[in-house]
Amino acid sequence: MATVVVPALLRKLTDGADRVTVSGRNIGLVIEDLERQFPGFGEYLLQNGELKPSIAVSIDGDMGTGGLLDKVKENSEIFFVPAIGGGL
Amino acid sequence: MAAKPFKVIGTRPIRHDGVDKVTGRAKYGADYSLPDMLHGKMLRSPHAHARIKSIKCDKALALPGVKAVITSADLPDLPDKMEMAGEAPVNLAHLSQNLLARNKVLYDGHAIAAVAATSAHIAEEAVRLIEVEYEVLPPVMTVEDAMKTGATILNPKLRNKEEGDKETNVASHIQFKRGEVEDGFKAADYVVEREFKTAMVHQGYLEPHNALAVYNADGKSTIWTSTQGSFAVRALAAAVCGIPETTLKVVPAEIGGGFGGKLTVYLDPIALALSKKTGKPVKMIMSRADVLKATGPTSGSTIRCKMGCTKDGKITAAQVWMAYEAGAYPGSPVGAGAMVIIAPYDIPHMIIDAYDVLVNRPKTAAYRAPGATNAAMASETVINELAEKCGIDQIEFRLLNAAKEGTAQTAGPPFKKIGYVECLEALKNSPHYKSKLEGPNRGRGVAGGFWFNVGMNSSAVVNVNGDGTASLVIGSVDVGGTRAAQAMVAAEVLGIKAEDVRPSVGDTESIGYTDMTGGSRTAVTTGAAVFAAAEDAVKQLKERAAKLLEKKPEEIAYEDGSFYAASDPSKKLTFKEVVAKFARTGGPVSGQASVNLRAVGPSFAATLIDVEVDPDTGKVKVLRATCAQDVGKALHPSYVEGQMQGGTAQGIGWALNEEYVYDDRGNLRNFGLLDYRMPTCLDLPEIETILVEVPAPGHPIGSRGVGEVNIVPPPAAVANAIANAVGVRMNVLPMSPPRLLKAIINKRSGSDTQIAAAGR
Amino acid sequence: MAKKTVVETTINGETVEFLCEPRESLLEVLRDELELTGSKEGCLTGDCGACTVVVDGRPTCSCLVLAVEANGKKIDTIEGLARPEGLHVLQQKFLEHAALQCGICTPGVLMSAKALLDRTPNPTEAEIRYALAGNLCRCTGYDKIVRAVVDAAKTLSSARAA
Amino acid sequence: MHAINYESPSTLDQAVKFMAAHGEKARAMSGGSDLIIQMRAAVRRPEYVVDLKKIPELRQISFSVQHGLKLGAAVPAIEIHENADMRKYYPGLTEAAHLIGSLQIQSRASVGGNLCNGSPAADTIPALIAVGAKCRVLGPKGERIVAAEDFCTGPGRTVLAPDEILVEFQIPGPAPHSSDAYQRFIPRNEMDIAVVGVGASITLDLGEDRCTAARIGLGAVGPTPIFAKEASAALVGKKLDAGTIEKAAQAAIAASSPIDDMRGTAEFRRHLVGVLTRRVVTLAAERARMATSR
Repeated sequence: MATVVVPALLRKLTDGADRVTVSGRNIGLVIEDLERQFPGFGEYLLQNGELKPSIAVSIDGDMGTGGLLDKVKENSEIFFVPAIGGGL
Repeated sequence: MAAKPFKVIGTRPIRHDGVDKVTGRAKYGADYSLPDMLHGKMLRSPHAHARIKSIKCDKALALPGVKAVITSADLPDLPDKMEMAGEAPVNLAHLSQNLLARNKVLYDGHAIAAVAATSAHIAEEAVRLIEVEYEVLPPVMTVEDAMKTGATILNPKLRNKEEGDKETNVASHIQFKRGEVEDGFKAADYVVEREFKTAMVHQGYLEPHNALAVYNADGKSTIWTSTQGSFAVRALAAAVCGIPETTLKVVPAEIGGGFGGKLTVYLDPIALALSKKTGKPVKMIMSRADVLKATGPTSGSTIRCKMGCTKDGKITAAQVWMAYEAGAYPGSPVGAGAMVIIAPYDIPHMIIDAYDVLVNRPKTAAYRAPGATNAAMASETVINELAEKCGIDQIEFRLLNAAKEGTAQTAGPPFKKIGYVECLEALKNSPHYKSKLEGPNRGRGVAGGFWFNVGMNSSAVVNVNGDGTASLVIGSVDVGGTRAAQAMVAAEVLGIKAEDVRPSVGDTESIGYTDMTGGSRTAVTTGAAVFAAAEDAVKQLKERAAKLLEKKPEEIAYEDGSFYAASDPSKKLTFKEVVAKFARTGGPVSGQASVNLRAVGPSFAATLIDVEVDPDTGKVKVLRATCAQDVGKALHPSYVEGQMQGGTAQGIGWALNEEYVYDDRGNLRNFGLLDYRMPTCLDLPEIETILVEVPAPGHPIGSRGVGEVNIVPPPAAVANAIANAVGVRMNVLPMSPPRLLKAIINKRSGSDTQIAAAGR
Repeated sequence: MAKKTVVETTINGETVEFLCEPRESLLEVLRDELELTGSKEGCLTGDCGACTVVVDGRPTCSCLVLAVEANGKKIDTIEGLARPEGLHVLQQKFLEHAALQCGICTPGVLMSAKALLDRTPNPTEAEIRYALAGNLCRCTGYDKIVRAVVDAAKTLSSARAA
Repeated sequence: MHAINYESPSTLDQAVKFMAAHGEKARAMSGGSDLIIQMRAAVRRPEYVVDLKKIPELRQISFSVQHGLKLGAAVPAIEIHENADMRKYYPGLTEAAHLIGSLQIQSRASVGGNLCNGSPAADTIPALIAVGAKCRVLGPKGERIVAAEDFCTGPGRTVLAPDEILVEFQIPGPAPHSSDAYQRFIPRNEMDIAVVGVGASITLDLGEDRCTAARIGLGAVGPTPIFAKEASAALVGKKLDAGTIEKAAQAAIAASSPIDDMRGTAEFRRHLVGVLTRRVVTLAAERARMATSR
């Protein structure tokens, strides 16, 4: 099972838990599992079927592509963080 | 590759575009013209907040020489949500409304209409003839006023999801939390809490925004413009004008400074719309007043910062509340500010609340390490107060708490290899820090800074010529010498001289997609693309060499400028010998690469500043400045030093005299370069630089972004130096003479030295 | 509307005649009529120095000169700084010292520096900084610019000595 | 910019006749470093711009210790600074002229233009007041002489009638052991408008070690530059010790009526009037002491 570190303002969905374990071999499936366990997660992370432009994903310390197909390993550590663009 | 000693990288060749720039031949956006060209000018709002009741253009249209007038009615009404335009997330409705106001004007200088005429003078006169009827609304100028309950609302569509879906001026709230902050403060021997106010400031690029657009009868169009991102202009201008993105070609001209302010569009879509309406090329150049009133500033802010430490100097907790001015539309860099404010330190317990707040000021744009400089003004001065309480040297205190590999970043992920400790050590061992500072009213201050740097997408093409030289095409606009750096990367891989690579910046139809020059990404990501493109060329050349040597390609090695087979090292072919025969070995050799770089080394800096304060006037003289920065691996050290010196200079300007001054009606008072006071040659000392090189993991050369982090420490370093000089703690930017004098007088009279941000 | 006037002037050593409206600035005519776009527009209020040219031996903001005033004047612009034999020493030193980044202020800075060195062959650093105070540069922090001018002055005076 | 007509008379007579004919619609220009900016901003929209730089009387500096100084209204600031007599005998007025903008501006801007622009913050006006400059004004009705301190009537307004031009400044020759000084406060070190400017001229009796004459001018602390009479009087007949100078400084503060604006608060400006008056009187007195009896 991979671990998702829960963004501070979403801990209301996980009754305070800052880390939760999820299953799924890529980010899309991980988010599906999060939504299943903690309804509301999906709405925060997704916009018409894609990751919101304002959100970036870090998997084991590397930034993701921003796509839902980024691979997730067993016991990966996943962070959802605000995207830092070039500043548009 | 990174293991081998570099031959070209790290040297200081003359930049390839240098001669054009010292002879006046380099063509910047405003230098382009076309036959039968019209000139465009904008009408802008004299009110900070008003409803537009009517716009009458007939008098303007009647003026001889006037060809067209457009308003927001001539542009499509775009969806009010974040979308990807090209690769950049943007709210197109807000973007479009910022270019030509719809129904409401939201700041002094908000564009309302545009005129195209046969001369710029006629267009200006025509603008004066457009009649607009306003219903003036009360302006909301500060985050405090905007966040009050019952505050005047700028955008009724904006809702507060956290508190029962009410109307609000707060566009977003972000929170970061680690541990239990109250426990952290309980464990502290000393706690310092301060409130800071920082003024809105502008990037101050010397070249005003410009655009030359031509819309052809076949529906294809072209824009020549000074931008940090030609592909961003293509995406945004096409979206605003409602044309297919790829029918527009954007040609990036030389650019006269950007610092983040030329990532978005202001004139490009307007010039295009005017060209579409008139059927003629239209050129637009902004006045300096319009640049200051309606483009780019970065957020003013209010920041409350509370930190605690043990008496032996270990920081136990940090609590931060920060609200940034977004300007007229959402999008201040407060999220970035929140993620950098305490990032340089390993702090077990923290909570940060960050708010993006609408006010009747121009829509803010990125400015060099967006959001980080105001944030560091707060955290890095509080840290000095803690160091004083502990009686620990200001550099030692930072070393005690400095983030290292493995330290959790604010948003959670751990740092990989970083060089903050190395920067602090370098500063500690610098001649500057070891020198004595003598004389009355003189003081010395240190501050640190952190910036992420971004990766994103870049493309590069390396074409090898038969004479052993090569041409390089990249999509990254060159604002400060990156073209030379990229040519050096190609030369390094190809094993030829930097002078033998001719680099050029391609337009949107001559190079693959490349993100903007920003986020300190160009030397890093485009560098990686150039590296890969050159390796691709070398791979092809090995195949050619294999044919000539009658060996298998996989046998061929390329070292020190010659190809040979491992099985027979005696038979060598030079680079020149191989490329000379390319026609007979399989045709031209062209290496190509497009990369999406994700593992990007963040950068840290530490800056040391000496000042002298005139206690009679509150005027500060900067005596000496030294910046130490982790640059990973410097490609062209002279231009890396230049970035560090430039960022330090901008930081000193921000510290002392730069600020937007609005009157109570919300009108900008200082909309020229006389009263928006950027440092002149006489306001700055020699700026010493120390290049710290901690190679970035996962990068072929080890480069880190070098463009931004250097602006972060100076304001806090100056504030710390002032405190050291005259014993007053400034909590406001800029620390202009009247404000500092007031603080000094308050101190003399024994009253609180924490002065109000009010007054100039 | 006022009718256009013929102006005769000397630009970079060449006699030049042009036609202009009285409201046109020297900068406009240089850039738009004569296609000498090396002089840049930065502010049109004389505060940035990007449009600096040398008029009768003195650095001047060409944005604050009416083109008609140029009649009978001797004007030097960045386009005239290099000679067929090669770059002016100032230009060479700016390249060697990496004294430019975006380059938009560079033509104005070079013309101010040229005017300084023509009158003051061996300036102190303070004199150099004063002479360049009217030329804003936002990229460099001025450090490398000052080094380049110092070096150029040295080179020129040793050349004179030889 | 709106369409304009350009005239450049080469004699005083032509200039006076032209202004008489077009006064209301015409605006005189010397350096143009204010007027061109104002026309671009549509603050002033004259039909005729009358360039006075080609009139010899407006371009001359003539000086003798006996007869004093005649300074043409259109002499560019840089020529004033390059003039050895100006630097020696009127160092305060010279440094004031040398503070107008950058060298690029000083190659055009003139003291006459600086005065006629009527800015309360103009650097040369307090210096002109300090040296007791008289302004020679010419119009269709002939010539009149106006004291520098009486020239400005409000921000951007002067005593000049639309059909009059300022020809030159007449400044008395320097008395033995007299000199002047001008300083301003700006946030940067160049390229700024004075937040406060103070000019002073001081004449000393070295034998008696006292001040025999003094004039103090203040800039940017009222709707017009100010001749601080009481402050000046506070010095006359006294030994210029700290106490005396402080009295003058306080009188200068009392004479000023500054406002809050983007360049500084009234409170800050009043404080600076005191600081600069002390510094400028001290500097002028030092110079006067050095000035050998001529």
